[in-house]
Amino acid sequence: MESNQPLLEVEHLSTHFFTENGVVPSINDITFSIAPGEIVALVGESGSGKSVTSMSIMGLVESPGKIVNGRILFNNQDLTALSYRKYQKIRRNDISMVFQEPLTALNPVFSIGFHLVETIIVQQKVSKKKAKAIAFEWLEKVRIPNPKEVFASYPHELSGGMRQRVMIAMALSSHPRLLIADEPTTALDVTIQKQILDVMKTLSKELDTAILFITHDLGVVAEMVDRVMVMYGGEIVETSSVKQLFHTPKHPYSEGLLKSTPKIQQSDEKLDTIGGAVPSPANLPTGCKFHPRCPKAFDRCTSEHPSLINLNNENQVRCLLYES
Amino acid sequence: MTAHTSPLLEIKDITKSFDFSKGWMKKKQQFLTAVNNVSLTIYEGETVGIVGESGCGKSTLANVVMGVLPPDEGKIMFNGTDIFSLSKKELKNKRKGFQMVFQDPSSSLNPRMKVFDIIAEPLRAYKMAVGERLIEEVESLLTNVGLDISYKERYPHEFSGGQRQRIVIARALALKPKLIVCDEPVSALDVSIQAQILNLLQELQERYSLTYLFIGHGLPSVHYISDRIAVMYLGEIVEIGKKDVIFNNPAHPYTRALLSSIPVPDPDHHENRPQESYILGDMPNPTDPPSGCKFHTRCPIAQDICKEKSPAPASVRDNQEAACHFPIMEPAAELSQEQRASVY
Amino acid sequence: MSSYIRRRLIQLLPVMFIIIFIVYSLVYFAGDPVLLMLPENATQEDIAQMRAALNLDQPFYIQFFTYMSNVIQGDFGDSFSYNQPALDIVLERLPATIELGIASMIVAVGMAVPLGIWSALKRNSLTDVFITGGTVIGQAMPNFWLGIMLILVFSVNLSILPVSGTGTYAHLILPAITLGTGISAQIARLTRSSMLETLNQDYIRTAKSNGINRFSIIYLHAFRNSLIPVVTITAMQTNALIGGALVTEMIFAWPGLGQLLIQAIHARDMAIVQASVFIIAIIVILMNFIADILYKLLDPRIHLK
Amino acid sequence: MSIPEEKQQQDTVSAPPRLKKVSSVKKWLKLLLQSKTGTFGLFIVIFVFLTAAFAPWIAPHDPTENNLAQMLQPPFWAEGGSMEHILGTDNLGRDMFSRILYGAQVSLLVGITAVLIAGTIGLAAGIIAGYYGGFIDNLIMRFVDAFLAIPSILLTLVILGIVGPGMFTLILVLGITNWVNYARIVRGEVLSLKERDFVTAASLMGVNDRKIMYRHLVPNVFSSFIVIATLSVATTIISEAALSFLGMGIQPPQISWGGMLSSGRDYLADSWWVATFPGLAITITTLGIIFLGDWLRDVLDPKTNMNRKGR
Repeated sequence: MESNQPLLEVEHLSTHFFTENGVVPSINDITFSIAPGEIVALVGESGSGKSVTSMSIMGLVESPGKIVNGRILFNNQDLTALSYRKYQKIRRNDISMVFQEPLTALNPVFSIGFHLVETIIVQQKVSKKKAKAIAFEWLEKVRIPNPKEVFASYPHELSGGMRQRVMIAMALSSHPRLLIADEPTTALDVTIQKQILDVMKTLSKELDTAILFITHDLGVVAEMVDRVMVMYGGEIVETSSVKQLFHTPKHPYSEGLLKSTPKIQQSDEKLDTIGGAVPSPANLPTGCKFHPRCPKAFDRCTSEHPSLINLNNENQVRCLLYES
Repeated sequence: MTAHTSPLLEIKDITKSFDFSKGWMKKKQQFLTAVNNVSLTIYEGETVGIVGESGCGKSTLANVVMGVLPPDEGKIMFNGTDIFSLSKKELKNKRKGFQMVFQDPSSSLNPRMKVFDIIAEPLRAYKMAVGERLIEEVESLLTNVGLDISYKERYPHEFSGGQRQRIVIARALALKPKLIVCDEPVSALDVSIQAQILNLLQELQERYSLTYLFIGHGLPSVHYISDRIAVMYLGEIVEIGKKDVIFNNPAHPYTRALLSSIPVPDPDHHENRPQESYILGDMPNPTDPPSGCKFHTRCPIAQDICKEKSPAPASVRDNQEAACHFPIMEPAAELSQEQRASVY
Repeated sequence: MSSYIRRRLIQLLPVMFIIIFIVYSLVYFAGDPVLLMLPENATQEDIAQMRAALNLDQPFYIQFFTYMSNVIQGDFGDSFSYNQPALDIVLERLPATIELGIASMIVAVGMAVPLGIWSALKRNSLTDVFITGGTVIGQAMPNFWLGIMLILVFSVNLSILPVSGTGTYAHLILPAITLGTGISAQIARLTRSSMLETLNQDYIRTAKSNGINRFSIIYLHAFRNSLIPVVTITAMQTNALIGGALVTEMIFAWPGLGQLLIQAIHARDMAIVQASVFIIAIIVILMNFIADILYKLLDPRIHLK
Repeated sequence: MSIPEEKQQQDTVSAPPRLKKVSSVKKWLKLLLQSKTGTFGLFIVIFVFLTAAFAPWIAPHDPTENNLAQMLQPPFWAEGGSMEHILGTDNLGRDMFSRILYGAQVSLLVGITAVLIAGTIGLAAGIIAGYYGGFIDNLIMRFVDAFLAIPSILLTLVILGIVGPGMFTLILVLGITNWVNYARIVRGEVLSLKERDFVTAASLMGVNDRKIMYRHLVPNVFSSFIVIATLSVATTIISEAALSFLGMGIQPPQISWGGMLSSGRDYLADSWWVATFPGLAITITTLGIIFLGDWLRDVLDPKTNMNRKGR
């Protein structure tokens, strides 16, 4: 954490999908970095490109998708240039992922124990017996109350929260440097969400694992992370510390998103809304991607594409309003 | 908000179980009691929110209220009439008065029908308008939910989720109902779209003096739209009251835990907030619910009696009832350190 | 599990009832068998006596229930052309058909599963195009034509395999290929699509993201899952297999049930027709039943039901 | 193909400015031309249709005319063949080419009409069973099970053996014995449609059962239905040929490919063409239909079609 060397640096990353109906530019010119041990959120609505970003980092973008531009530096090693085999090594040891829907993310015909042991064996090259011991250790670490029972269960026999704990155990058992969590609690109830977030936070600190936390829920962001990147229409429109974002959002989209989230304190007054609809990545507007919905848009926004402007060290915004 | 005059909908002691019995001649009896002895009265012009986690029976309750599922016990009185005592034809007539908005707008619209036909369908079924009148009626409904009248010639797939939900709402309004049951109407939508739909529902309520039964799991949105809130846990209403009372002074430990679990979109809040109570563990298996108070397995303040005796709903304060042997009387903010520790 | 089997067996009772009903009505409406059974110079009296003896003067439902109770006791009546109980003749021919069926299934699965997996893994490549194209042609070809063409090439022109008959394994080759090809095409296509679908699942993504190597992903995770529909469909092809066996047996003069049945239809020997249809139905039902059980065994999600 | 983001919520489709009014024929044609096999299939099917329709004008000879002087002549490229009979002649000296042209009429007529009968019965049974459920469903499904247990070609064969062969009976019997597949698949679709909220919504809005089935269920099962129906034309043509081959289908002097094949069998040793060409005609026709059906499945299947992607 002390070293200034970032763990992950994404530079000008663009991933496009070449479908039968034309090219879908899912993400465009994404640049950001994550320091060791840091928890960073990637916030956006559906179609904003946040999942494609995570899949690109994992090297799991599949045909017809393709990384068309940019570099992904992990420990100064460019991941986009790696062979499948070398990527597998990175995925085994250094980067892990937790998915949104833990039911479909686990193979229905194998038991939880099989999943854990298989993963631990390939990751740590240990004997089956040792792997089993490690598996139990991890089931306890993710606070599963009855590890023996869970170990022998099949995925469909567990509750959503339990399954997600198992996923986390599988992802963290190799002590990865980076964990990508793609909406890990969206499918869960709030009381369970709280528990899962807690487990993730505690374990990340314990293992000094950085987390890229992908979500659409601003509440979760405020609770979990130090730094936020807001995505819209396949681009990062604002990067900021959590506090700054919540107190003084710069981009009109971030501002709108914050205001349209119902809070319990405010009562009967009307919610502010962002008009219009979330654009489909296949059908993005010209100029600033947000201009059709932006209350502050002016002439230039329709044609001119804003670049990411550095406001200060930790605050960047992609908006023509902040051009000096 | 209009004064709460007369009851519009009375849910009386509703119990609904599903049979999951196994084995030869159903040797192993197994029932899932989705809704257990629930009573709730909704007055004209108000919005009652029902919150609870998945599997708490809120959607089953909505289906019973709509007359889709017959209850095992209890009555649903709409405007003083028991809807399950009506004949099929009478029920059809009565149903003009209460309609439903579903969770997933892409599943509640027939992909093969144009928007016009979708909205016109109830009007045609009740022969309420034909020809020119029908067109006018549909167009005015579209305008009312904030859609352009030219959209009527399109198919549902041409719309975004928010717009589809507007079409669903327009269809529900077509029969000029008094009550609309909203079953998680915003949970399938994007964050920035949810607010639009919540505002629309509120506007329509004022304009047509509608009554809503609003079911949701997103607590902030339920809080935003409701006047009163009922909290459900494993098929029972554990607490009900005015929304601010429920949110500021929850008396049932489950409500309290639920509230403290909501992620608050405010980073300062997390710094200042003491480590508040939240419940450990999972929801028990609903086919084998705990004895006594169903929450006792996860309750931080449970005592022996909770395992044996099921608590009856009792008034805690004005406009607040809780089903708990040991309701917490102190406002959440005033809990002493020590009490907080015990709650945890 | 055992309760599931019991429940399924009970569900089969009405199905068996309907099958017996169909089998019986066919013959009822076929008209009076008595004239066929008696010599041409029989008197009216003889006919009436015979009819009474066979219960043919009773109303339909009584005849039907008599027939059903006989069937339950394994009595399908006597075949007039063989002068033996029909069931005995049918059971005598059954092993030959089963032998052909098993050989065809081995041919079918042996070709289909590897080809299906191969084309799924090489999706959109030239290999895939060839295999997929081949399976479509296999589906389009009528098997009786394929059989004749095989005879033309291997027996008539090359003279390496016998034209027809039984006895050696060589006799089995052509009929098995004939019958297996169409079924193999179906199974190969299903294997391919099932494999492709599985490879697209979230859990494959999880396995990749955990660094599991490609071999295990394909042969442990994907194959195990895509096997479930393949096994079911394979067992359910029994119906098609027996349908195809009718024709194949005729072409290759294979002395099985199919050949017997077609001869019986031509001779209007209804007792044999009824017994064969009934036995075939039982075999198909049995195979589907086994498919069902296998399905449950392979997919742990179903255990609970 | 999958775009991960798209999976989570289906709300990304923003309403585009009114879609350009493309005539649907043009749209379909464009979709068809994108698929090579689809185009190929359509080409074959149209070709066979034209052949059948114009057989009297194209055929160089009367297909039923015996000419024992010219029996078993090989096709023109083989030794002893002539352009007079480009595909040779059969055992009665009839022109193979003309007979194959006429045979297309029977195949298509039997294939399509039998599928229409079977499809209508199956669609109705499937919708009723799926929508009403309970006892009716149970009853229909037990009939489906029973029919599934008896291979349809066997049942057809037995019935034809009893009532006697002939084209009209053949069509009717093939229609009656093949309904189960439609019923099963349509029922399955209806069961999942019933879970969709729009069906519940319609009944809450007072739409009666008949209209729910007619307006909400039929249009939504129709795409799968049309796919099975198309593919069934191919299997029905094969069944017809098989039955005629066994002597229980189309009877001479009516011409059918299956019957031609059957008579060719006896001359296999020295006149290979008599059995080869009718089989080739069947294979090519069914191949075209299967290609067309597969293409329809790809276009209409909700799984591959973004527009109708349900949850």
